Amino acid sequence: MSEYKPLNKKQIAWRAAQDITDGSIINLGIGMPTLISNYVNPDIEVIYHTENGMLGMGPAPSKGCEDFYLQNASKELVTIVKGGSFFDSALSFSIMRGGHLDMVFLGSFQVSEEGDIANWSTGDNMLVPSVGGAMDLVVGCNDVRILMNHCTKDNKPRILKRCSYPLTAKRGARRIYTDLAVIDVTSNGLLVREIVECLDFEKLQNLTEANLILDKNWKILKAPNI
Amino acid sequence: MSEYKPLNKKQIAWRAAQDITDGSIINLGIGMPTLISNYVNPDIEVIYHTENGMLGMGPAPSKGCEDFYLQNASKELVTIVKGGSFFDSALSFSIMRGGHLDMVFLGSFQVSEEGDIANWSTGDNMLVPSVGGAMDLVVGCNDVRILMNHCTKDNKPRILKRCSYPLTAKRGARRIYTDLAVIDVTSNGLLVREIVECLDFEKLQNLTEANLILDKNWKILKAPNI
Amino acid sequence: MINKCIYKTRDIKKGIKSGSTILVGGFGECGVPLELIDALIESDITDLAIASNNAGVADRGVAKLLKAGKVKKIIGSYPRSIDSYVVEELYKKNLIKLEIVPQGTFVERIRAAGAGLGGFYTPVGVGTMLAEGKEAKIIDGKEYILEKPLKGDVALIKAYKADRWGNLIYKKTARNFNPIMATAADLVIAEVDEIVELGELNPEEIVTPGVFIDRVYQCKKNYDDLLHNIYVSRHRNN
Amino acid sequence: MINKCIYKTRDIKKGIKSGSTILVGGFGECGVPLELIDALIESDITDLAIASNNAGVADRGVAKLLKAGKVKKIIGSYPRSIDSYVVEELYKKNLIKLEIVPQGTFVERIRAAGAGLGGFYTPVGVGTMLAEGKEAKIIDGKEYILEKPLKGDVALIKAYKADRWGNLIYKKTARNFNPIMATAADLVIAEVDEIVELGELNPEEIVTPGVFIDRVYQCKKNYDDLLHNIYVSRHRNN
Repeated sequence: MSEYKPLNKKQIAWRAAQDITDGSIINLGIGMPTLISNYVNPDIEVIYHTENGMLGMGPAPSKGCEDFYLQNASKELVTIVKGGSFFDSALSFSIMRGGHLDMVFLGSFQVSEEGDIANWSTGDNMLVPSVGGAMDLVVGCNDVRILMNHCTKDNKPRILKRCSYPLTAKRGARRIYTDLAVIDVTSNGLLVREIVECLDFEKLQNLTEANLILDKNWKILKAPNI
Repeated sequence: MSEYKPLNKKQIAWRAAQDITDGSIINLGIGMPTLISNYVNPDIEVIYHTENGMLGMGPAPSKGCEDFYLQNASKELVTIVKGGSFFDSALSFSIMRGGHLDMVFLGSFQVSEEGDIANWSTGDNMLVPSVGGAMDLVVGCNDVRILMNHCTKDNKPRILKRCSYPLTAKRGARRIYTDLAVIDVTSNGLLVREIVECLDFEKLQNLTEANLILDKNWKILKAPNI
Repeated sequence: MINKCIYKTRDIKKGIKSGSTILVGGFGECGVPLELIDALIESDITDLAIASNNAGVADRGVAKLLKAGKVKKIIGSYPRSIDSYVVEELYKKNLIKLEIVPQGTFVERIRAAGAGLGGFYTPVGVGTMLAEGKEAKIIDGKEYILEKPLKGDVALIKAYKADRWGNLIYKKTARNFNPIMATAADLVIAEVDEIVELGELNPEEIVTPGVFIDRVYQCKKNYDDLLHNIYVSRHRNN
Repeated sequence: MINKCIYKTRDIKKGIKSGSTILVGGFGECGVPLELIDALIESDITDLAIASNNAGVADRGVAKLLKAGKVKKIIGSYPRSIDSYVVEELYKKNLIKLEIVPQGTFVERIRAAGAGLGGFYTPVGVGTMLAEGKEAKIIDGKEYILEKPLKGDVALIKAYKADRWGNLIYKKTARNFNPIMATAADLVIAEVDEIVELGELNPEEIVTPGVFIDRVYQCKKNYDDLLHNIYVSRHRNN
């Protein structure tokens, strides 16, 4: 039996992008999620929200078209597409907290089997605490999806019975995309929908602290070479 | 001793207008207060707020310049002056409740000796109850001034120990302009600043249920013939 | 492709159920979605709770809906008007429930629903009969009452221009409650004077981003001229 | 006549006292009133509580104020940045207090202060360490925490254009917290790129009506070009 091959960050983002439907209004968190927009079906129309006050965020500007006044929540230069709009932070967070986003994709340190998310702090007291809009994003949206490696660099599980890091929100996550699997958070527990080729369920469970359930219609998790 | 002469509505409005200073941001309630703008010193700049969503409300439009889309809170056609702006009702009431108006002039049925205002309901159960922005206007502003006749049509006092009609707000009024007097609501009680000519303090007290105090520097209440 | 524009009048009522709470925009008669109201009247939807600052004038707007027997409850601040005989008759005959809310509280409750808040403390109404039955709280020495969010199943709003994403701008004092109601219902339908191409509305000037809007319907009747004439002749007679 | 424009840099600091709570606009480095901050640094005003979403980058903006030793406390959501060495050093040496608030709660608390509300219930933070010490309440079956208004003695904001009444419009994503902070302080000073004639700003497009603004100061330095160059070169190197 050959060795399984984890997805790289781009492939995880690609897989997440496949779940986005036409007309969706989406917020992409800092880190891996920002890669998602590169892989969305070009035939559909998706509206990106950035919490510093814009809907209709477009791709990074080409050389010569950069504008300091067009930034996203990661403080990167971006563009605005036709139909986009600017607004203040109160309205921007009303959009988030009020449930007006269709999908939110976030990175995370840890997720619990009940969908609790810990993505803003490792509890390191030497770091200046900074939460930003992480909690607002998770609380408002009914369809929060997490992108992260299945394990830490030293191979400790990130999908846990209970998060050990400070929580961002309880019961926030609906789906988790990792380098090894696609897992849904359901009322019955964590349901594994897809696993990378050559990785069996028992091995995946060994890499996961929380209990997993294998969906009877589970599939191979595939992504193009990117 | 000759008979005293009560002020008419225009004269009460004129007297109130004399207290408006340059640069004030003002809301004029329905009824007598709307007359005030006719008598404001033309050499000063005053900004009028209307709670349906405009600052910089101007006078009634001249013939041919009427615009259905330019209305005040009394649903009358108005104009907008240079520097005016439109906004939604949430911001409009934030302006009021948040204390951003300098002065509010309102009509009232009754005022109590502590400055309680009753100006939205006579308690008549056959009338459809309607409060509008009356409570918001009184609560937000530190300088609410009441314009009303000193007594009802059948000569009952309107300045009472306690209002008998449903309250708009407690301790709302700062100054009362009537057809007979100008009275300040102070922590010591109702201080009479001005009385119309030929009306003595005792007679004024007889027309008032609440206790009055005569200011030692009281003046004759005068207004031009209008 | 996103296209929120609907062109058929019969598509307005889709998904609206009897018994719904419906937010209806407008202050007095300015900024009221009259053609969306007509669509409700012509439907078999009934038993509605209408949240609207006013209750219509003469036979127009919300008054027309009341007269058609569609409304069981009005939530608003000022149902009375210079000619509000419809609501007055229903009220005297006890055929309608009224929930009277100070105007600023009314709009703030709607905003709270749209902003995902559970409620807020306001000083407005304290010590009055409109505070009866409401939780009171002293915060930093000042008395407040707790007000809860007011969410619509549906919001019917009026705007000036829209694009196919549902981005909206408004006209003068017809803005009023409309942008706030746009945020606070499961189904939000905007009646507009004009639909423009995507990109034609300046991103700095858009008041309601399309994210809040489900359907956009362009006016077909000429209610504006009718109202203009009524208001101008009243103005000239005063 | 109303004229809120001030022309002398020394007039910025008038009436600002040591120990004040100051709201400072901007998200990251976009929409920060850098010249107003400079005026504080050059003054003898100190011991400030600064409410600002971020805490400056490198030696710029709020970081410059921190470095000058003027700040005892930061209230915000994300003081860390790609180069926030100033706040990091102060934090490690325990020379500054930090109050960390979720970003939406931060702006909503400021809005509540400007809107005259006593507080609001939000679901954000429930079940997390940021809810510790805050009153919880179940409303309609859902858990919320009570958040109190955040009012400034002073607000320093950045806008694009102003007129002499203090009406303001903003530029793109530099709008962010500025219009909300404009409503929520006893003294509000706006730094703007350009002062225009009264009547030049379209009444439909004014974002902040002048009623909220006390002083308008037109930029004299060219911080914009500096920032543009920094951000463009970083962008091109990524």
